[in-house]
Amino acid sequence: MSTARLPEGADTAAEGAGTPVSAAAPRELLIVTIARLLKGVRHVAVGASSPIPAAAAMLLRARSEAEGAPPVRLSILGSVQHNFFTNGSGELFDCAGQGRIDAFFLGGGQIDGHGNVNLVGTGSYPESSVRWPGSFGSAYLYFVVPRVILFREEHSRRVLVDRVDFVSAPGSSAKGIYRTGGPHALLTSMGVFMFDPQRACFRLVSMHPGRSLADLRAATGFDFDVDPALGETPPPSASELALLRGCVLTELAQTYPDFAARFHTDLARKGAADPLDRPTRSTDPLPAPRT
Amino acid sequence: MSTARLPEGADTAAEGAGTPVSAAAPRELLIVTIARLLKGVRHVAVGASSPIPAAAAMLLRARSEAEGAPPVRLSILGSVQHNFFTNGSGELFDCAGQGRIDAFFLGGGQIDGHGNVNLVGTGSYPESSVRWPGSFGSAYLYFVVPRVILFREEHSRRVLVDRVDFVSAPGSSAKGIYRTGGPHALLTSMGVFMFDPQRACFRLVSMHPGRSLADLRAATGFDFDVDPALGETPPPSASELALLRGCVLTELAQTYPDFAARFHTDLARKGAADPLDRPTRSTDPLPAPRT
Amino acid sequence: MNPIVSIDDIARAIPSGCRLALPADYAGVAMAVTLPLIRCAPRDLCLVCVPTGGMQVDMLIGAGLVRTIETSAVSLGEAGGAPCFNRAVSLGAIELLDSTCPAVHAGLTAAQKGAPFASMRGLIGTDVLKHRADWRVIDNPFAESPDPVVLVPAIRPDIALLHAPMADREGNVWIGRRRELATMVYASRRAFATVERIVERSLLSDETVAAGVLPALYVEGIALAPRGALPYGLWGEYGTDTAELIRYARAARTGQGFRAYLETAAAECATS
Amino acid sequence: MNPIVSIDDIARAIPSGCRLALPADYAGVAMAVTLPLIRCAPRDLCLVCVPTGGMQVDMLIGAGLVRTIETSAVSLGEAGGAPCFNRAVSLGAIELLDSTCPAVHAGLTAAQKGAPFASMRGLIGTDVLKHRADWRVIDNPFAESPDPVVLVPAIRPDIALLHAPMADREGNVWIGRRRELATMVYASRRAFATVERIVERSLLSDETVAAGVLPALYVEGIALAPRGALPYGLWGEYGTDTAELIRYARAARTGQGFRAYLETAAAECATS
Repeated sequence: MSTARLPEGADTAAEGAGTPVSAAAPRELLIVTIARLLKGVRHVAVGASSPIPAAAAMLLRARSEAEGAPPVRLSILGSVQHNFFTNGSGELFDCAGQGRIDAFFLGGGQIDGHGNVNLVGTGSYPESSVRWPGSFGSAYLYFVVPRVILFREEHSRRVLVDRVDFVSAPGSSAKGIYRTGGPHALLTSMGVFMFDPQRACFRLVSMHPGRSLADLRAATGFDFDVDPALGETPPPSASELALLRGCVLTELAQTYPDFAARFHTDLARKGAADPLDRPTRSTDPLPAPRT
Repeated sequence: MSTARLPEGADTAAEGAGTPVSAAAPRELLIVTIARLLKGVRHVAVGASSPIPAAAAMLLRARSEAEGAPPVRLSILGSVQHNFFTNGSGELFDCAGQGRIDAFFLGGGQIDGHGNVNLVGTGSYPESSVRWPGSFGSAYLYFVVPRVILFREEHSRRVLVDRVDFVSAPGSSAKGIYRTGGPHALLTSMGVFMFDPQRACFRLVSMHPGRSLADLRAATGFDFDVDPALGETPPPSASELALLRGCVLTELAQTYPDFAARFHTDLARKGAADPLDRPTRSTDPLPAPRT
Repeated sequence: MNPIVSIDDIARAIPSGCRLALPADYAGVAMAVTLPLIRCAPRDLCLVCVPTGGMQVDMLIGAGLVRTIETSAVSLGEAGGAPCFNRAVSLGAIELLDSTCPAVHAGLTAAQKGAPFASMRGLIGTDVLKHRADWRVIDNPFAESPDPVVLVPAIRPDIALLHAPMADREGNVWIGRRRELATMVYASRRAFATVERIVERSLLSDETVAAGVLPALYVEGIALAPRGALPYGLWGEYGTDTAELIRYARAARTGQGFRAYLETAAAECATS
Repeated sequence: MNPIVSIDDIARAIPSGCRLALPADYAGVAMAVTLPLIRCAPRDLCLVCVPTGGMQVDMLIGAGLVRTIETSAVSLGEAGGAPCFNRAVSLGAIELLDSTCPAVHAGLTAAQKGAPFASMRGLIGTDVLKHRADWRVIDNPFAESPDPVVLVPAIRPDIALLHAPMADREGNVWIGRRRELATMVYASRRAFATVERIVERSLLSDETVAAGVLPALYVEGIALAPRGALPYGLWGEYGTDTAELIRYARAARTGQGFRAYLETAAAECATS
């Protein structure tokens, strides 16, 4: 896992050349990048308010189906369409504890260089200066889901800190602590980091188009390794974009109608301001597990 | 509890004198006696193969209803009509652990003078010389149901032993052991004993018609105290018999059709041989919790 | 005994100092009881959120009824942070028992089973654990090498309060797939429910329906409260009124705004 | 992937040494798999009865397939004791893990929750506990005075096998109120079910039905087996054939009788 690289798209842009598609929007890059990070998983769980991870999982599933690969199961908490659970809101955690969930997403009001996540608040505890909702299921899921993807669009020193003020969930654990899961990668609006559980630190493996290493260092509050093969985050292939803008968007609209509508609008007015840079409310460290 | 006496019927035989009823059969005496032992309980659970305790609980409920007393809830395991559980066979035990079950019944291949119950087998363990089904839920329920009534029709030195060969459930526990329940009384075809949890022994409080203290001592493998007020087990009152042979028997037939039919037959040929003395199969220490 | 009572009866049944279990925003919140409860004004409530809290919790905190809160999170979801909760936290006005969802479920399940505690993986090394003096870490007695494991004590609320689609006249409540409500109620000493409708036929008379029923055995009182979860939604019945949540979130940014919201809501309630 | 398989596929999926969870006689026993499984003849099965065993367990023991059995009881109910079980016990031919119903449920629930163990009241002072070297007694770390409490390790069967009224083509199985089947399956690594019928519409498409569904997520293969629980009954479908249980009980009193019963049953099975 320590030598894991961001997998590139299995197909290339040339492959789908017959289908004329417009250039990828930043949000599409995020979705496609997450789908690649999920490659090989069989069961992904996604929070109720996490349309981008959900879209990525749907894309992964659509690709697997198209390739005849083993099916990917997607559980979207709070969805009716994608809710395979019948035992209340505890079932997600039970299922994860049984080893039946391969991937999950966590956000975080703060994420530090050791992969620690803070969903509780800043400053002292309990009288936090800024209080966020709380740890949700992170203090458990981070330990038992093999591939937790940290996803936070805002890439700033406010979010990516040297040390979190409160550890909702630690990035790594001492030897002898029961742990079958943990952080796999960190994806932001600027780039992709892979997590090295042995050394408990991040390694920058790719930057999104237009970002420089200097930009990333300036916006990151923690030290990180740089992959020798650091390059640009591979863009979506034509076939990925076709699936995403086609059946995935249709499917997404059933669960996240507002998000899908905005997505459509953004596609219509290509070249609009990068939507990834919108500030995120400090009280809402989504995507967090909303269960 | 140590001074508990077998409660007598609240009404007397004279009370229902207007209703001509035939003399009580031995089985009716058992049912009525159990109903009296249950007086005041709000929720009784009864095993699937325990028609006599079920009839007693139905009688208690019918009386409570007639008297406008608080309702009595009866859960018959395995019944559809009387099954208020919707969470599988574990719910009975959960419910008992929550303190929501006031009374339950246990049989036992062996019962000893300290209230210990053996549902597993005789001789050494694990290679029992006679093996019974197993402890069922007794190793838990005996600890958490306040009023467990030991009910075994066979009254012999084979069943009522000095020391059980295997303790499925102990009659009493050392101080400091969590215990909110335990044996309340022991009812057989010969008489009624109350259990003294402080002294962990039985006290004979009444003998069924035609039984002498010498009979009981001869048939009992353990020492027991004798209540100063030892007398005959109070016979069913006319009103009890009327309820029992009326609405209770009708209700009973829905869950235990075979038993109710035999009951009817026995009523028809009054004065037949005492059905309480039929030998019980050694492999079937019913009524045990069948869950 | 007739289990059908009024909403006010339920509110009055919740005493000061009560350890009160409340469902998450998606799981059937008895919102209709919130204003009557604030009117009754019990003090020192100890809330148990199953496993998270929302507007109801925020309102009870805003009204000054809450002493402690055990929860995995409190938020208004799409409408943002919970303003009264956040204010109370920063002022130190409530005692926080910050938890994590499966620990709440584990504690309730232990109570359901009459067990003193549950063991649970995860948590080691978190500040969640660090601040829970009421939890314990032991060395797993089944492991051959050192293996620290967290023990969470049984959570035994005094009262559970929920909203569900329907109940029958015997007191059975249909909760469908929302089985965390059953766990919450099993674990609690008493339970009250508001429902969209009361049906005449026993919900246990049909095996298909029965599978989703919380039996009357556990439920002390049921009140009719059509659309009683609003502004939250109720599965299969109606959606969340997000606009109202946002309206609340804005109003409750200040204590004064919160009180004005309450007064308006109470007035609307009185005239409707 | 198509989850619909044959009864023989299920029998073949159960390997030697498998820790196999089986439901109690009233809860949906996949009797139709019993003869095919005996034909496949895996060895050293470690049975987990949830929480008691009956004819299926007795037959597997009689056929010599069983090494250990964890159970609260084994009996044929109204038909009396379980003859092959009793014989094997007296010969010391199987290893006994005598339990009590709620301990089986507690162990399975711990596995369901990914917890290493469950705490449980009762048991102290019983010979059940005395003979369970795999259980532990600790002093309750939450109590102020000495308070011994039993810890039961998680029970994690390799395979769970059950019979249910229906399944859909996605692999969802309807179990209704028999939720111990869900716990059994959650706790197990793999699960197979036989069913009375396969329905075309997704069982999750209707919320009322969905409340009683064991999701496809947990179920690896489903085989059609109408009246597949016989001679046991299936709730809402058919009753127990007690006469057949009694016929079996009589036949199996001797090893020879048991083998003759098996041969006759196999022959009947082949011609039907």
